[in-house]
Amino acid sequence: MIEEIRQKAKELLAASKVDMVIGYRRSGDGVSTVPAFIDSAQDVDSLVWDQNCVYNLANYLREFPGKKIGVVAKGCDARAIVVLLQENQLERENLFIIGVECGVTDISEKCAACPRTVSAICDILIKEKGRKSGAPGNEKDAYAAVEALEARRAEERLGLWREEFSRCIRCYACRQVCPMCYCPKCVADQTMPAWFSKATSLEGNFAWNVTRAFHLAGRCVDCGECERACPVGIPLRDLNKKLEKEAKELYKYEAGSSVEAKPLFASYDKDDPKDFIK
Amino acid sequence: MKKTVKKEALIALIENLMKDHEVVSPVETAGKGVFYRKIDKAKDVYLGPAFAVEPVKKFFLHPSEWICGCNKEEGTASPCPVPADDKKRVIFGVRPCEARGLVLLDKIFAPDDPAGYQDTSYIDNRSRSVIVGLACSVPDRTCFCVSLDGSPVETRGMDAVLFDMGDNFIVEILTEKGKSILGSLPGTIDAGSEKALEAAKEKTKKLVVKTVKAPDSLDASFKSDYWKKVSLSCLSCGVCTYLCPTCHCFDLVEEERKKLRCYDGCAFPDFTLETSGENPRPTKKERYRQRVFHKFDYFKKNFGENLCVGCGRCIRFCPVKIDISEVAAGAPIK
Amino acid sequence: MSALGTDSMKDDKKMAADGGFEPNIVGFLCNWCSYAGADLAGTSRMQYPPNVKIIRVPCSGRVNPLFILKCLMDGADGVLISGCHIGDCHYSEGNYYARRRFAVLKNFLEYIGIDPRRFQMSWVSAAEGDKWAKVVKEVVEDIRNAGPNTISAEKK
Amino acid sequence: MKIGVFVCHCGTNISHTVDVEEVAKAAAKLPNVHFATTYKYMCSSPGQALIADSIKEKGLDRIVVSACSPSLHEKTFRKCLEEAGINPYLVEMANIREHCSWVHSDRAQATKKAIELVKLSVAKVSRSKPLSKSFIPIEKRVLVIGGGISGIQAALDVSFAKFPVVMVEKEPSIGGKMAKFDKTFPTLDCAACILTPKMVGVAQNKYVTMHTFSEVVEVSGHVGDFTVKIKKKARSVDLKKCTGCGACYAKCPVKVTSEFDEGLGKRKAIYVPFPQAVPNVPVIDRNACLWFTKKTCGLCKKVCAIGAIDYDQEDEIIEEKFGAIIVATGFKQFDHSVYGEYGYGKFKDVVTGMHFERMANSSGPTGGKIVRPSDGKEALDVVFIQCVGSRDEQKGVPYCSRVCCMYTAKHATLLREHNKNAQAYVFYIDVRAAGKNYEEFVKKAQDEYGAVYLRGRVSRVFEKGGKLIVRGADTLSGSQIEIKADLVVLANGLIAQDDATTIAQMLHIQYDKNRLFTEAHPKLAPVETITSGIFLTGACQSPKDIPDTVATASAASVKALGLMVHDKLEKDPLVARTNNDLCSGCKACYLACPYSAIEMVEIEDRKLKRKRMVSRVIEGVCAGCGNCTAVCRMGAIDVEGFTNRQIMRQIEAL
Repeated sequence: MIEEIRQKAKELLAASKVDMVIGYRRSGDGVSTVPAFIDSAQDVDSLVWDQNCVYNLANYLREFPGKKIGVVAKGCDARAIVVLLQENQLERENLFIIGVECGVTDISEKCAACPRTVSAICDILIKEKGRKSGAPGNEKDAYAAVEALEARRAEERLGLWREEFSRCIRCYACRQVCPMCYCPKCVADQTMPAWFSKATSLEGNFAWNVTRAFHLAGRCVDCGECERACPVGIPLRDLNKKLEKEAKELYKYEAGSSVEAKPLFASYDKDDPKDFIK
Repeated sequence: MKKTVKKEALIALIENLMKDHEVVSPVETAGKGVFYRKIDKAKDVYLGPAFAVEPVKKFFLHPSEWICGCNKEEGTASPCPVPADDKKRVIFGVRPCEARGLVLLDKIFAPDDPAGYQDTSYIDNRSRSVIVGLACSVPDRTCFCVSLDGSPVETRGMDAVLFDMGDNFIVEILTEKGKSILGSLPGTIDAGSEKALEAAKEKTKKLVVKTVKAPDSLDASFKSDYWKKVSLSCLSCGVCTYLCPTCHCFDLVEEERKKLRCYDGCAFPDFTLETSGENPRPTKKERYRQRVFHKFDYFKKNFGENLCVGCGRCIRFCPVKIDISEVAAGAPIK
Repeated sequence: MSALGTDSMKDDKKMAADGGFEPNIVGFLCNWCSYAGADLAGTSRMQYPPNVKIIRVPCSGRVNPLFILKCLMDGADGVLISGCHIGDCHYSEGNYYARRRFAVLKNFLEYIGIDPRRFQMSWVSAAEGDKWAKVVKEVVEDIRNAGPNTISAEKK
Repeated sequence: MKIGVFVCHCGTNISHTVDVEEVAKAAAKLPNVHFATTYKYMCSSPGQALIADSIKEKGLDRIVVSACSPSLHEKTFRKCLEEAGINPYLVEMANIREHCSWVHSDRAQATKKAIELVKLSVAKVSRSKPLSKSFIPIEKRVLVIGGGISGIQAALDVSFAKFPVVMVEKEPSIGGKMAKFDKTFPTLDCAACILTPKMVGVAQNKYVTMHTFSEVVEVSGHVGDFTVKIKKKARSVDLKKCTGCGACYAKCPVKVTSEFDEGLGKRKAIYVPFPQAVPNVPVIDRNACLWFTKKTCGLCKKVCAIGAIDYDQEDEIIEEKFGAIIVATGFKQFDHSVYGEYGYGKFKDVVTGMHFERMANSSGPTGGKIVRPSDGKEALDVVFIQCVGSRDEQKGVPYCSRVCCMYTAKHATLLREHNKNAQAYVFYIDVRAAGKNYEEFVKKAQDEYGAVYLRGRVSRVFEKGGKLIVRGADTLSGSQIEIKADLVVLANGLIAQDDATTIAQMLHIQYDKNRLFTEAHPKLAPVETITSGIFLTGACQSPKDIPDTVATASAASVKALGLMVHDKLEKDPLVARTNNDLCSGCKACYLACPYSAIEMVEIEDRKLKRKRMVSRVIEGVCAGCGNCTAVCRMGAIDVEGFTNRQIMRQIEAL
């Protein structure tokens, strides 16, 4: 697979079809990978592809306005690109999406419950050799954690989240690592008004984590980067997945499936659920 | 003064200390790592090899603290400083790099020169705390204290230190404060143990494999495009600064008529944003360069030391695996 | 966090003279239907408990989810949003957006462990003074049963 | 900041349950409150004078009036502030009457709550900003889209007030569906007799400009200032030169099916759709004309003495400005081909109501005879089937088309009038005749014209021995019946035009699931749309008969004229506004605005040194609902009068 990725990258750069290819290269420790920003065909051979390629490279695309960018995109990265296109943050004609099909063998820990592994949108799809096309599908387990939590009593859930949020240090790595968190000034940083406390108090942390998740409702593509980036191990994905589940169950809405779709909260249906209203 | 102490004896001592002291120590949290906590059960104390995610810094420089306020209901604006917590505190399990971080922080918040800025909150926290260190036995592969004038078994900044010798701890009492807490522990040390300790120390030092050769001055590299290149993948988050034992930048915000001091970091775009909308460090390049310069250049020029103790946290926890040791060493100074 | 976090007024509000728990509830009412409905309840001299403090907004669609969060974090024991019935919105569709937004928020808050009774929604028209009185009675009773909001209680 | 709090006793309305002195005392202690007092009737002249004097004497710059509902006196106190010399938007009311003293009886509790409510208002006003009203200049011209009876009526009404009107009609002639009708219910006036004078009235009116054979292709702007592009399709005949002599179509050798006659008759390739057409100027059907298809013939050009034929004419797009738009695009007949059981298309003698109209019309294709299209013989037994497409959620539309019961009764009447021996049978579900003289009309069709009404659905129509056998249920007698018919007439419902959604999107108006345009409020704003300055009339909003259509046309005209008589429109400043620094250009507000009051524009970002997209509120269109603010994750868009800062401050105060 990596040969095909390199070849495509080389081709794109050599023909000046793109100004830069964003992919993965080996880090100094010789095992993990880091995002690679390649702007010349000679450097293409440093690109790598394996189970350590965890980053969502869609996160970097907004940083190069006006430039033509080639990007290596896993299924989740591609879904993120779809949302960014849907929300007017990228220009499709400036992107060359090198879709990569993540396989059963080359997935990292965060991908365990990923339902789809094929890029939703791409200009070329590079497949794993000797594997039948199509996703290995893991839909069944996707909401296991959410459902387990739903089954518990409210006070237990509150206690659990209270414990988790108490560790939050408000480093905002979850926000910065998220492709969808592109606001010019996050509500967490605003002071007029101050939407919630900046203190690492319980209310401050509660408000921040709830807000972050809620602002991703109908937008999160479940790439799992927030949870991976969180230094204190808050299960942020369990928050995101709950909202994903609500959007799916209540409104049949799935983030990252269509560029043309109206965003979840910028649309409505006359027959939306209404039982909760007095 | 050194003593060989049974682990159970230490637990018993902590149990006893908790009666009239606040006791803080690393605590293992299932699946999440090790965190410093104020403990209510002596058996929760974790003195194993794993490093705490957050450094001990947060007990001296709080992630967020109210520093003053004014009376809300009356509508009058009179400052009312927050009363400091003055309970005696013992912190166990502080690693050499973290303790050394405190020594560096002292230079800023509690300088020897009484005319210098004296941070009352920091000083209060320092003076009411006794630091019982824990020498490292299994350094992480991201640790590089040795190449920054440190060592996994050093004791600067500690009042006493524990060496894990398997079944026992060897306790070394370093200061009067340390003695007041651990002096009552029974036991002595024999020559054999003394020798074994020295051997263990040497062995541990060798286990720190990562090195960093930061140049004496980074001046020449300031304008280099190098900084742009190395900062491309930076996410502008606060992981490296918040988890750093020596980063100490903070922000002052007003919430409900009170002033809050909370951590801030040079990686955030808002850090240097001015009211006019102007930002002297507009891109990741300037911001990341600032961090490296502060650690390996500016601080050295002001205080004669690097502002980095080589704990490796920023490398371990960086979501995109930026390695400050590589970046500093690779800066083009010619 | 410290003594400053305590707001003496807030404590007083929680407890009535007889020591029973009196919930502090914030009501966001749309200007055209529910606010007018509450006005009608007044003109008709209907009696209901005084626990709901009304913040007037142009439309239920104006209510930012962060307002709800702010209320719950700042010490309110409950929040009620009330707007026009579906189809009656003065701005024709604001309440449709509100309905979707808050259906998700409500379920999410419940998932976080916040008692669902603390966040409620109702449609009350300008002609439904009686319904407004009934809604307030129900919501106050619900939240009284749910007890004081514990998240903000730790603010002290 | 110096806030003044004025607590009203309202006689004893407030003071009998709320200790107003206590409220004023508590208010005086609130942050930024400089002065607090009470008065018996704050809204009275002395009450207002008290406020005005306090503003002057104590230098107050913001006011809280703690009294009744703002819906009663907010305006009063705004005016009071303005007269006292401070911005009228720096007042907030605390509703301690309707929301407090009248609904609580415990004095201590009510007083406590009143203090809370005052706190809320003080908090809000402390974050208020001075606002000023804006004005939108009004272009004093009205566009009417559609030249049917509703468009005609609207144009005439507006022109009567001496404001210029432009009418755009896509067909070569105005007149619309009504021009095809023979008679109108319930009076049986001849449709042409009452319509033609109105058509001529439009043509001769110096305030009305007609663009026939034209379409609106683009609309931008907002109330008072719409810019509209109109495509004038190439007619191939010079409108100014043509005298309407008719020589051209007399000579034209090409005959094609006439749309106007619903396919029952023929027309030429150059034609006027019907004799009374306005303008009486022919148009060339370029798909049929030999000159355009084969470059031969050219007869029309030869016979035209004044040289009005212009083969080289091209489509032309003109751009005009309007202050208001009246949408009168009408309806389309339901396509009944989904009802296979009725045999339409299979049997020539199954026709629609519109066919019947043309046949009944003496200038129509059959010269006024009701015949069987298959053999031209006069139809004696005629079966009418109602609710074709209407009230049928599976195959048609869920709604009642409102006119079919009446036009079927009319047809049954006309049938007997045209032929004394003819017999009408009507299959109906319910007879809906809820207009003036309507029920009487239906009864007359039954009693005097002998129409047989059968309650039930037709299950099948088939041919047998040259006749159509209509098999159906008579649910009243509970029996299956079969009728031997010469002709079957289907009462097709009314549905939205094919291009209804395109038009709606162009105008930024809403449409429902049946693609009918949606009024701003079903009860209180039936001819307005949510886009201010655009009004609806006629069947494009829902099926209507002629009287209702004319009534809505006049209603829409009054609404448009209401704008025209002003030089500028006063705009409440309580509208949304975008903060470009915070806006990411994600379009959520743009998509969620019920009024399409938000546009996406490109700005030069000085900080980023590049161009980027942000949202911008079109003030003239914004109604201040604030939905945009709640969908904006970054709080970049805010609505004046109910800003995030104001509301967050209120929450903090509680």
